Amino acid sequence: MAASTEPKEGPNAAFLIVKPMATAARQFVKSLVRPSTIVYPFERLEDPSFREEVKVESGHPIGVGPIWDNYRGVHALNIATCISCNLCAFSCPDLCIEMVTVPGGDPKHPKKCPQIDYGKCSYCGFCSDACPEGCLSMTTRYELSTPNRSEMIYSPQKLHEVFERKLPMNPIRLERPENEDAIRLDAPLCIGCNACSRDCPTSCITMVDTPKPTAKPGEKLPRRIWKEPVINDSDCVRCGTCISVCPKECLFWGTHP
Amino acid sequence: MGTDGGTGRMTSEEISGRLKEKLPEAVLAFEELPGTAGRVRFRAESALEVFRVVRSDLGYDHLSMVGGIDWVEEREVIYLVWSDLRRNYLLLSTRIAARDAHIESATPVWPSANWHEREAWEMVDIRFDHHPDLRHLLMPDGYAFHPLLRSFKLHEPEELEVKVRRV
Amino acid sequence: MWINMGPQHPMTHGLWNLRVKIEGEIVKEIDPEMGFLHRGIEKISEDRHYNEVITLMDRTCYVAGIAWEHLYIQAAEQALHVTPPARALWIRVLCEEMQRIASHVMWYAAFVQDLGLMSPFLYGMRDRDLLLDHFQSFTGGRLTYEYMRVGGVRNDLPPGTTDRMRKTLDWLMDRFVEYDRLCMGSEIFRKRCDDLGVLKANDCIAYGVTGPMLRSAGVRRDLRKDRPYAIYDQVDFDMAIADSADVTGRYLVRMEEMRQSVRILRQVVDWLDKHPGPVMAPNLPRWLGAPYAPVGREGYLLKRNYPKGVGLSAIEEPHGEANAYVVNEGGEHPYRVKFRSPVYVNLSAAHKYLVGYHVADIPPIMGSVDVCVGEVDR
Amino acid sequence: MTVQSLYGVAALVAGGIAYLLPFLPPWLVTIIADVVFGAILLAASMINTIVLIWYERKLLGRFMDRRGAMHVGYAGLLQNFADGLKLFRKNTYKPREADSLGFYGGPTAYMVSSLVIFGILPISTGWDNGSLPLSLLLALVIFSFAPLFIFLSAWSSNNKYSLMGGMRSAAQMIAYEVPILIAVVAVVVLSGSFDLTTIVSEQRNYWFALPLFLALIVFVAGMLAEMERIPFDLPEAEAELVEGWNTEYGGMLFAFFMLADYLRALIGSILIVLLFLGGWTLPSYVPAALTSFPLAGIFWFMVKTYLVFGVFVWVRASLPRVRTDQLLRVGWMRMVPLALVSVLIAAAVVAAHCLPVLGCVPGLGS
Amino acid sequence: MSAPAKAIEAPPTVAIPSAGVAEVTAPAVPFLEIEGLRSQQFIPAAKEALTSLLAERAHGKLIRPVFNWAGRNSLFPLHWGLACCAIEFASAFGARWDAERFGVVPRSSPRQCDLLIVNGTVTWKVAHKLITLYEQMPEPKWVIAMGNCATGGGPFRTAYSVVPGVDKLVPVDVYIAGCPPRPEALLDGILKLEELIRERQE
Repeated sequence: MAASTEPKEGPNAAFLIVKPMATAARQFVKSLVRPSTIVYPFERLEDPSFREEVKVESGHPIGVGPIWDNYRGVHALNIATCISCNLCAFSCPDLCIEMVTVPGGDPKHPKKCPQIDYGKCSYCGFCSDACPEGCLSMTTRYELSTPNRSEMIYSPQKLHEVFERKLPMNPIRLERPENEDAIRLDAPLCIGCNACSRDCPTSCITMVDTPKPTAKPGEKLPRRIWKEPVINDSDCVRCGTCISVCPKECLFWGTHP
Repeated sequence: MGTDGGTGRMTSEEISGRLKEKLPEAVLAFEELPGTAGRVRFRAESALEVFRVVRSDLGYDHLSMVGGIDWVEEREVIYLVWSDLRRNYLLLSTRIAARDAHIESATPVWPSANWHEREAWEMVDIRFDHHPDLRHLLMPDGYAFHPLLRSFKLHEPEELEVKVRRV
Repeated sequence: MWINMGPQHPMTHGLWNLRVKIEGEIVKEIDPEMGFLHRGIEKISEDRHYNEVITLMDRTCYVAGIAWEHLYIQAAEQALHVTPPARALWIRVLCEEMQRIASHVMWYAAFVQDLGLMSPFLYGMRDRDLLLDHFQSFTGGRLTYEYMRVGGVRNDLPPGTTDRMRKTLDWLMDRFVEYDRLCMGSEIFRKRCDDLGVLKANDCIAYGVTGPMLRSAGVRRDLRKDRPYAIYDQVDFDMAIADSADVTGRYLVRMEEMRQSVRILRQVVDWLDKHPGPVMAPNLPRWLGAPYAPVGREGYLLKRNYPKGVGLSAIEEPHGEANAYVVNEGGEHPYRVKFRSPVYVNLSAAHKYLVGYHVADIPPIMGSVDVCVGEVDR
Repeated sequence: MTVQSLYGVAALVAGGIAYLLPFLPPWLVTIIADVVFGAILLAASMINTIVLIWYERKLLGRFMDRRGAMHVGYAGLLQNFADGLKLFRKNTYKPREADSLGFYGGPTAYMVSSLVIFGILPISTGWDNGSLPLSLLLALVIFSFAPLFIFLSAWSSNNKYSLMGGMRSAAQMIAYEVPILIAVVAVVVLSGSFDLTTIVSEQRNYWFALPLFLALIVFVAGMLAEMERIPFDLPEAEAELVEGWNTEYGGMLFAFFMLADYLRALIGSILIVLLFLGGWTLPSYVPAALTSFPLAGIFWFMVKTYLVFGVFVWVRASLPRVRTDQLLRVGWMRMVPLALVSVLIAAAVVAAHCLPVLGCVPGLGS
Repeated sequence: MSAPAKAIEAPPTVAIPSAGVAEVTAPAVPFLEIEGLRSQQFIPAAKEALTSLLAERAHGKLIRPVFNWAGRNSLFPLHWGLACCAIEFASAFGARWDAERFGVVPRSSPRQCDLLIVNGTVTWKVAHKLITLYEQMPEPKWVIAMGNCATGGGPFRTAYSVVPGVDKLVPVDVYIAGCPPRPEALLDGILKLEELIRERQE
């Protein structure tokens, strides 16, 4: 069952070196026509001319087809559609994303968009996978050298500039799973404080009135606002902001009904 | 996961039976572990006997890895062994008290345990008695900490200060 | 006279130090010094979600990144009681075999350069780039793929990948002939490599040496055959064995492994063409983050009481047998991740196959071991 | 003394000499002419060497399926000038424990000994700087000085790798010098002279490479070892001895080593052309148009030299490096017998010429 | 054989020697046009060249740009592989990208290098060796931090053994982001460094 590892090319010539020299000479003749080098600053692999099938016959193994669409390079951020949900920052394994305030939000709830430190980013693409609105995605741009360390920190505006340059973006976007966990309410704990509804980036939480129970004799009703959040699961992006702002820890992840 | 039908293969029951028979006191338990023949929990004091039996009687002649796990109060040492005869893995594990954790070295039985035990000593602070060369392997000499202990916490480094190169 | 070969030395192919005691040109004693690239990957893994560890796996062994992803993912899935769909398994095998060829070609390039012959380095890097192009076309990375997830793989192959792959495989088979002509057809190469760095079978087993080094000593052990993981029991291939236990034997085993990998890849590509399907397990718990990246507030998992588990996986990595041991204590992060690197063990037996040879033989012998320091130091 | 004043002094001296030339005594004019000739030779050999490096880089690039230097100057022609100028400007460190005399003297002597040979080699008819009766021997003798200087500089730089490289350089010398000399004996037997000019002119009817093919092979292999090129570049084996004997050298001293290496490669190619490939002549039966244009001798000489060097590059692109003991074994067990056989062949050819029946073989001496 | 046949009108300031002129024989240098050098235009031309060369600005305008051009077009990086980026570093010298096109040739000895490409994670264990290597390189020298590990520790910066950024150890001229950067990105960084060297000459 073991494969034969007998040398397929034995040294046949008495004087030694004919085969390797013939091989090198064949390569020499091949590459006289066109070596497989890409003259980089002038030719680029992402150019359309390299988007061909591998040219086995001519001996130039350059390019194996449309390889570039999926490449993970610099991010592009569409500030206009960003909902400040923080999901990118939470999903970053390298903690290179910081949410910074950008103009456009109201003073009470400032709009926050990701600022990415490319000195830390490992280009894993988890953030763009996590982005519920598709506003953060990865382009194929890779030239990022700079003499200044501080220039490697891309502010949201700079990321938006990348977006406006209409670079090719990763085409493969992941679908939302069918049965997704959703946020549920532990109703007896709720005090109706409106924090979740106020901070929800997609405004999918509405506060509805709950009937105030009548107090039994001797029982003291809790001091609370008699409202409860109702979460619209189809609009919810599952960012968990409401859970983190809830003062009573009454929101939690539950399974889909 | 291993396929059956080869010669010289033993089921997990046979292995556990053989172990119990040979080492009635040293072996504490024999558990199922998917992907292996099983997981043998043994008493740390009789480690060397267990190794000898596993190697020569059961035929597990290849030591894959030695690892240490810190369970705060006690530390676990795992030995993953493979038998060319049986074509499966066997996991040996033992627990020792975290205070002055030490166990007999497996190098007399499996020479390949050398570096594994050096690493386990410097990472999880388990001393291996009679180890031929117990010194630092991955960290510099004199490194005082044992990083893979649970009490050793990682933290973000302080902000970089970027020097300007003189022109 | 003691010489330090490393950490900056062309022989090392990485960051380690081989201290050699020589008399004349003969090696008398050696003492490898490791740890110059110790990045604490096992420790950082304890601070990360299960899927986030994958980004570290690519960087653990940078010449065989996706093989290490495969290794970790298998252990993590076992620890988390997740079963991936069949198509994901086949795609993983596709990745691993491509990575095996890429790694071996990289090895070939570096190894022959150690002998003073430079053009194979260029040929090897050129042909490896083709495979990396394929990787880039469906994973999005050249070296660090971040492709596998707990429960499957991130995305399916884009259309046309399999056809392009077939062409590339044909091209590669022609190149393997060329490689052999440059090396096995050269008398100088044979003179340099025959009976060099001999490590006999019993020493291999005693010191835990695995992979092509073990198979070149005539021991028939290949985890893909002996303990078939993923779908290796459904593909047809042979184990590459040599008897000489020397550098030439390792060369021959690796070349044959590349041919066998091409054979596996052809079957895998045919299978993938015929069997479309999901590549991600359904009904994954959300905190596992599939297909989303891991998302969670600290501690929300604690309310959920996820079942504990232990995962152990073993794969035949390009360098040898690798093991991963993942302990799931019900938290969001793995409690402990432990890896066994094949090169680490192969290096620890270095005194067995280096002492007694010339100084000029150190580079080819160490080259034939195929050192990847990233996975040694982790 | 600043750089500017140096320019001034140089220009003044040059102008003055040119002005005074008609009025100088003849011996002085001869000396000046020699110096000028030497300077031109120096410049020519340097430029040739640098072009040779470019040629190797481009050729090696194509052997390796890439392009080689191409962005500095047209097709990278200025690349090596940039390298040289950069090395000229770089600092030169001397390790603290290094021996000053050897550290600085070694590379300089290596360079000078390589340059001196150019004064001996004839280039074309009338370009021979006076034919010396033993110019072949002299060239070979000077050529084989180099391991001494290599060892000197290697030992003085106080580095273990350098020392090992120097030791290897000295040790491998005995492997190749003997076969080279025996191969040369074959040429001498056939041509009847130690004078390179005569050897070339003896090849006017056929090249010595035809009868002495074995000697050519031995000589090429020996020259590869002499120039320390792959497959015999043990002293600077990059894989095990970081950079071999020039590990501690940087800046201009390193440039000396690089230049001298390629000077020696050039000399080796020239020697092969002179001894075996007819030098600047073409066989007498080729059309006259090929040899009658101006500077035809130099043209063909350069073409042959560069082609021979191309073979060296080809070998470098396709063969790995041997080991020291293997080089010794190759030298003594293969090259020496081959060279001896070729001496016998040469003797047989000369004897055949002496026989009255075969006396009509053209071109066999006079 | 031709003696200085033409009478030469010497400048009046130089006295003409009275004897021995006719006996001077030209040396056997067939290709040296001595006659041309003797022309009267030579002296003024040499004077002019002298004055322009002697001028203070000549050094800055002629010499320094030439050396700067040479320095930036022949950057020899140190052949040193640290981690993942070393593989892409090697790819950049492979057939497809071929960094030698720009005159970038790796050398193994730090004495012969002028560019230290830190291509990977720097641990505290190797830090002092990196500094030693940097100090062994002769001036002028440059440092490129390739990849995120060299820039700021990358994904491993929280680890106990990793230097968070090589700029804590040696001065860095160009940072290349990427994990690892593509070979093109490395070439782009080297071209950036060449631009930087050109700017720094003033």
